[in-house]
Amino acid sequence: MLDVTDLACRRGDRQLFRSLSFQVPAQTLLHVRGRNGSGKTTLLRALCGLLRPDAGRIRWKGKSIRELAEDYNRDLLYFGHLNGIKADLTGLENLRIARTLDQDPVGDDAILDALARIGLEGFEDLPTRMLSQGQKKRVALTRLILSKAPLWILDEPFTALDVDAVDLLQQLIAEQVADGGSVVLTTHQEVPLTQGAIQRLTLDEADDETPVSGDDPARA
Amino acid sequence: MLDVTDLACRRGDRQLFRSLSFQVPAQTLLHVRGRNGSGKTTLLRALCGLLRPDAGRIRWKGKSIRELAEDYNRDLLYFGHLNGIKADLTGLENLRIARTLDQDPVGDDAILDALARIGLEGFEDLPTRMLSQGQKKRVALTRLILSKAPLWILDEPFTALDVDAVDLLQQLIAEQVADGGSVVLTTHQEVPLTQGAIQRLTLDEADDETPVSGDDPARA
Amino acid sequence: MLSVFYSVLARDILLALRRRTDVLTTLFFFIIVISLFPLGVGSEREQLQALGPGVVWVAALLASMLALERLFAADYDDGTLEQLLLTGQPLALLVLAKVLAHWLLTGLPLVLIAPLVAMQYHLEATAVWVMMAALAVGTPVLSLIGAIGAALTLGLRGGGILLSLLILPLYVPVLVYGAGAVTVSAIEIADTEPYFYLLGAFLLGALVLAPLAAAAALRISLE
Amino acid sequence: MLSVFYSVLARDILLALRRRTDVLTTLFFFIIVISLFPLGVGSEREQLQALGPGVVWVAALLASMLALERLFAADYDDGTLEQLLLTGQPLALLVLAKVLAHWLLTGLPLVLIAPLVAMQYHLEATAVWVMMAALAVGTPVLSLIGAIGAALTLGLRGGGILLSLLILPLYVPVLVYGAGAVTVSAIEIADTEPYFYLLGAFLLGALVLAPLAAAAALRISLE
Amino acid sequence: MIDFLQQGGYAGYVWSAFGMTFGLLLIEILQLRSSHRTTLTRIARLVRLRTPRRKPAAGAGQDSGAASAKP
Amino acid sequence: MTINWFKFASPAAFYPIAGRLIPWFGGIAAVLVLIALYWGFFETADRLGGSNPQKEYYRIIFVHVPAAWMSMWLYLVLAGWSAVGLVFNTRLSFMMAKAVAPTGAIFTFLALWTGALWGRPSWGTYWDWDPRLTSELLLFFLYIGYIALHSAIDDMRRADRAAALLAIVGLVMVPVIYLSINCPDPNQCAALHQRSDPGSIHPSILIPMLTMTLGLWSYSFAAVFARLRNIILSRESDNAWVRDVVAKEAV
Ligand code: HEM
Ligand SMILES: Nc1ncnc2c1ncn2[C@@H]1O[C@H](COP(=O)(O)OP(=O)(O)OP(=O)(O)O)[C@@H](O)[C@H]1O
Ligand SMILES: Nc1ncnc2c1ncn2[C@@H]1O[C@H](COP(=O)(O)OP(=O)(O)OP(=O)(O)O)[C@@H](O)[C@H]1O
Ligand SMILES: [Mg+2]
Ligand SMILES: [Mg+2]
Repeated sequence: MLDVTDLACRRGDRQLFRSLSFQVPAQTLLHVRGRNGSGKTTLLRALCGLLRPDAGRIRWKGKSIRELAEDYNRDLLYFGHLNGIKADLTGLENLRIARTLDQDPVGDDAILDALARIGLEGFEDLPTRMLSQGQKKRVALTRLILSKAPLWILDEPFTALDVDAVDLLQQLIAEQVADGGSVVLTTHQEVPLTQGAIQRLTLDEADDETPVSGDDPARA
Repeated sequence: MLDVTDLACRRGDRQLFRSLSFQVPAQTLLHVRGRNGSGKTTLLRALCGLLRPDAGRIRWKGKSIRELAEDYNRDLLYFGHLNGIKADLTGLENLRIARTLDQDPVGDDAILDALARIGLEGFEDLPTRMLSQGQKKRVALTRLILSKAPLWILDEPFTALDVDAVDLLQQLIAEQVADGGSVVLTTHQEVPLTQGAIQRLTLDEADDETPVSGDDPARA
Repeated sequence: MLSVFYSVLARDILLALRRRTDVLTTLFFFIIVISLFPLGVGSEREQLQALGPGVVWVAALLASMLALERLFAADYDDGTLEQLLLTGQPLALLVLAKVLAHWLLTGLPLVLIAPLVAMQYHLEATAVWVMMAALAVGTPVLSLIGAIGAALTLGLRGGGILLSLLILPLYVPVLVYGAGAVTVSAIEIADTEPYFYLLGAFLLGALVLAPLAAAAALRISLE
Repeated sequence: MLSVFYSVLARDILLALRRRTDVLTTLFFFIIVISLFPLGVGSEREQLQALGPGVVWVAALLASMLALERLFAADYDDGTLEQLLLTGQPLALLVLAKVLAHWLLTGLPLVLIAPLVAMQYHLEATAVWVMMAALAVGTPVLSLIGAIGAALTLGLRGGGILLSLLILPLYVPVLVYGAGAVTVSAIEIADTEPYFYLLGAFLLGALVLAPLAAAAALRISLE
Repeated sequence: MIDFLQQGGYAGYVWSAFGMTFGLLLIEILQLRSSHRTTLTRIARLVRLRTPRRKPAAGAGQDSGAASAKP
Repeated sequence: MTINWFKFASPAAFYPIAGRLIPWFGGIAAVLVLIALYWGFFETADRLGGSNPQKEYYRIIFVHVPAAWMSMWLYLVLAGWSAVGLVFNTRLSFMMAKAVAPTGAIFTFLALWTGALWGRPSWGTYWDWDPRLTSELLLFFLYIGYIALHSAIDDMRRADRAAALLAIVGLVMVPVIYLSINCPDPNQCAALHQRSDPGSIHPSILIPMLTMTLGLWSYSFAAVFARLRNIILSRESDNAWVRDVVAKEAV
């Protein structure tokens, strides 16, 4: 369970948000929304610990993520604007390494199955450099299939994907939530969820004075 | 009017499409569709002359684009997966240079107006490096507002944009078509068009033997 | 035509001034490489005098080559190069503008700083003048030839070092005559003219051919 | 822990082998830089002998530095570095693995090729052995120190040349003692020991401190 | 014979020159042969992989392929 | 030779032709090399007198000079096919250029290696910055540059064209490079000119040397064709005719 109190971030000389407090319990999806440039990516990177916020605390299972450091990272799967795959390695190799680094190696069969599920059958042996925009994204998303991390933080995971892949990804997110995990994601699309709770958080820079809107939980 | 006959392209050792023939007359939008990796980007780059197809001819106003060379480029506006803006320059500077290179310089006022229209008021003087993903895309899209090119080739222009920006872009495309221009675009979304013709072209790699499907024009 | 040439030139200079450190860094690299040698070789006056011209030229070669790596790469990464290719202008002209901007920002400073580093090697005043003149004629050739290599290695992993592999052998003539002119000037004066004729001929040849070759290379690399 | 170390090591070596030329390119860069000097300086035997150790070391410095530029940059550009930071492993360990892979691929070949290039400078057999030993101890220090610079300049435009500015001054001690050992060995034998003690001390110090510093630098650069 | 092998005391130079020459050429020949064989087997494997894969791919592709049904 | 190469410009047509030619060239090469070796070792004097006395080590000439000549000739071939490829956009020319490069690099290396081994007894040093040696070294770098660039790019078409352009740029530069190191001081260029006309060499040396050159030339044909066949196979692997070939040859 992720617990954020009084978070504030500024980039350049703009205050993006402040006094932001919310919680993401298990079995919950937090959908962060907002216009382009409202600070979604900034918030997500702060939640991962990649960016140090100006104020506020972020706690995971009751402990500050700064203190948890590597222990927090083990519980976390972050998916950013960049895919995080090596263009010179094949999809299979990329995923094999990703699993080893998470200290949870799985067999090649499991990886191949996952790649097939995401629609990359026949492309497992190509360096990812040779894949199209959307196929690269799919390779990166295969990490979601293999992951056991309880917390997923996904920054616009739907871009560049075709309709099939979008469906599959929505399904994966729903499974993660159903299995007791938490997901924080940004997207400009809607995310249907059949089980568990969707919270929405809207970052709105329009009025500078009032604190940014809080959570409005909504059962799906 | 863009006229494509018998086009064939292969990347790596896969034949992406062949015997592809279609035309894009004035006042027409061609929506290229297909799964991830079906060759949409490849086709668009070939149409721009950036990539030499394996076979087939591409003609613009009756002449081969290879022969027209720079004259064709002047009639063309291409918008690829990359934004094509310099991160170290401000939006204003970026657009000023783009206009000069197209040998059609416009005053700063016109550029500022265009930037305001696309929702970047207040951000004109920031190096684009300091903008969010979606804001960068918007800077690049401002070129569409300023452009007089009769042919637009747009590769997934809708990604990373929020709802407002998507609306605006759809409107720009509609205007271009209404004004007698042609647009070729790929996207996984639908493109409503109030005037002019939408053609759809689906690239489908499934069956290797039969030539890729032709055009199925459809009035909107 | 000229407005486009000028616009690309202005753009590249503006970009460099946005990141002023870049310009200084090439300069410092040049100075540091030159200063490293006496540390590795020892500091006997005569030996240093004999080494001076060669070392300065090799350092100029390396500095120019290092800076070249970014000549097109930055534009390639952010997609502006694609846009340049599609501008409806002769690409060779745009390349020439970019190379000129590049030389003004990295080559020219080397020429101007040369007297300072020459001091470290106890070179005579005449030798210093000859060196500056030789650098002024030679470094544009380096930039022009290098542009071809930069265009060919665009977007390749380990591009920087591959570039040097391709380009350094081609730099040899400039190195030989550039350093030769300075060495000769130290012995007997007035005989450096043939060197300058040759360097000048290289410059002319490179001015005509290199932009065309680099433009062709760019088209190939972007395919 | 060790499995992760090993996995990163294997990954980087695999990546390099995917592009086998990369490894060779560093090597050839080294050879070319060394071959350029006689062309600029002239080819008198004694002068070359005096020059040899210095040139070899400066070339090793440059080769190592150039290759270092890509040490983290490639991972940064494609987002895998972000993922490495979030792996739940001590970052310094991962850095050490990356540096080790880097040295095996770029430093070690230099050590092995050294005799060949020494020939071009007419060095004696003992001097060649001393040079190989000195390179074997010295080049890992270069890689380790360079890693800090590479981490600091990550994602900066003109990173390559800024890196050299930061790093080359730090390389000076290695250069001085490395080249010194070779020069001394040519004069009177058996006196090279102190040089090696010092180089060894540098290596130990760098092994302990550099990964920590580089890890900290990475966190800063990614913020 | 010994005389011949010694080449007037320059055996080292002469034989390493000739040895390297014909050794390298031999290596090139062997390398060309083996790469011819590996190319053949690789392509043979590719062909074999492609032909039977058609069937299962069509079958397995049914569920994922149905979603992307042709218009 | 007025063969219309365009007729054979299709890889599919050239593959079997090359296959039939290889044994011939290989056989001729073997015969010529053996003759040259026999002649060189048993039918020539052990010592050379004259203005430039040499002992047995001069026999290195029988591999050194042919290797040096082949290295230069093959670079011309490489650049030539590259130019043809760029101008006419024929796939086979690029493959030809690519096939030539490794053999050329090997001969260049051999010229350097044998030259060094000759230099030690003759000049007392393995290496000197003599213009000829230096230009041979630079030629080696050009070959390596071509190969490195080609293999650094994995899009075949881009690799072919980029490397071809590099080869042509190198060809333009070679005379300039040669001029500059052959006469580093333009004031007294003529004085430094090297004497080297084959006519001054005794026939009993010249003949095996030329025989060896022909042998290695023939060998180059065989090696280049063999490599070309491999390249054709792997590049055309999804064509029907390749499958037939594979089915036949891979028994
Ligand atoms: C461009 C490449 C080269 C060519 C065409 C070439 C050609 C020749 C020829 C024709 C000779 C016969 C003697 C003469 O005419 O002087 C010769 C001699 C010789 N070459 Fe080369 N060579 C080349 C490169 C090299 C290299 C790279 C080396 C050494 C590393 C070398 C070392 C020698 C030596 C030591 C001799 C004997 C000279 C003497 O003592 O008379 N050559 N070469
Ligand atoms: N540089 C390359 N080298 C080899 N093959 C490539 C290269 N780039 C793309 N391909 C192949 O070409 C095919 C088509 O790629 P392309 O980028 O045109 O697809 P796309 O339709 O734009 O897909 P997306 O919707 O994911 O953007 C892909 O299957 C990919 O495997
Ligand atoms: N490196 C930076 N330096 C300074 N300001 C920055 C930087 N990166 C982003 N910003 C500013 O921070 C704001 C928020 O950026 P962020 O990337 O978080 O937006 P976002 O909500 O993710 O937008 P998008 O939907 O476009 O991805 C932007 O307005 C931008 O101006
Ligand atoms: Mg964002
Ligand atoms: Mg695409």
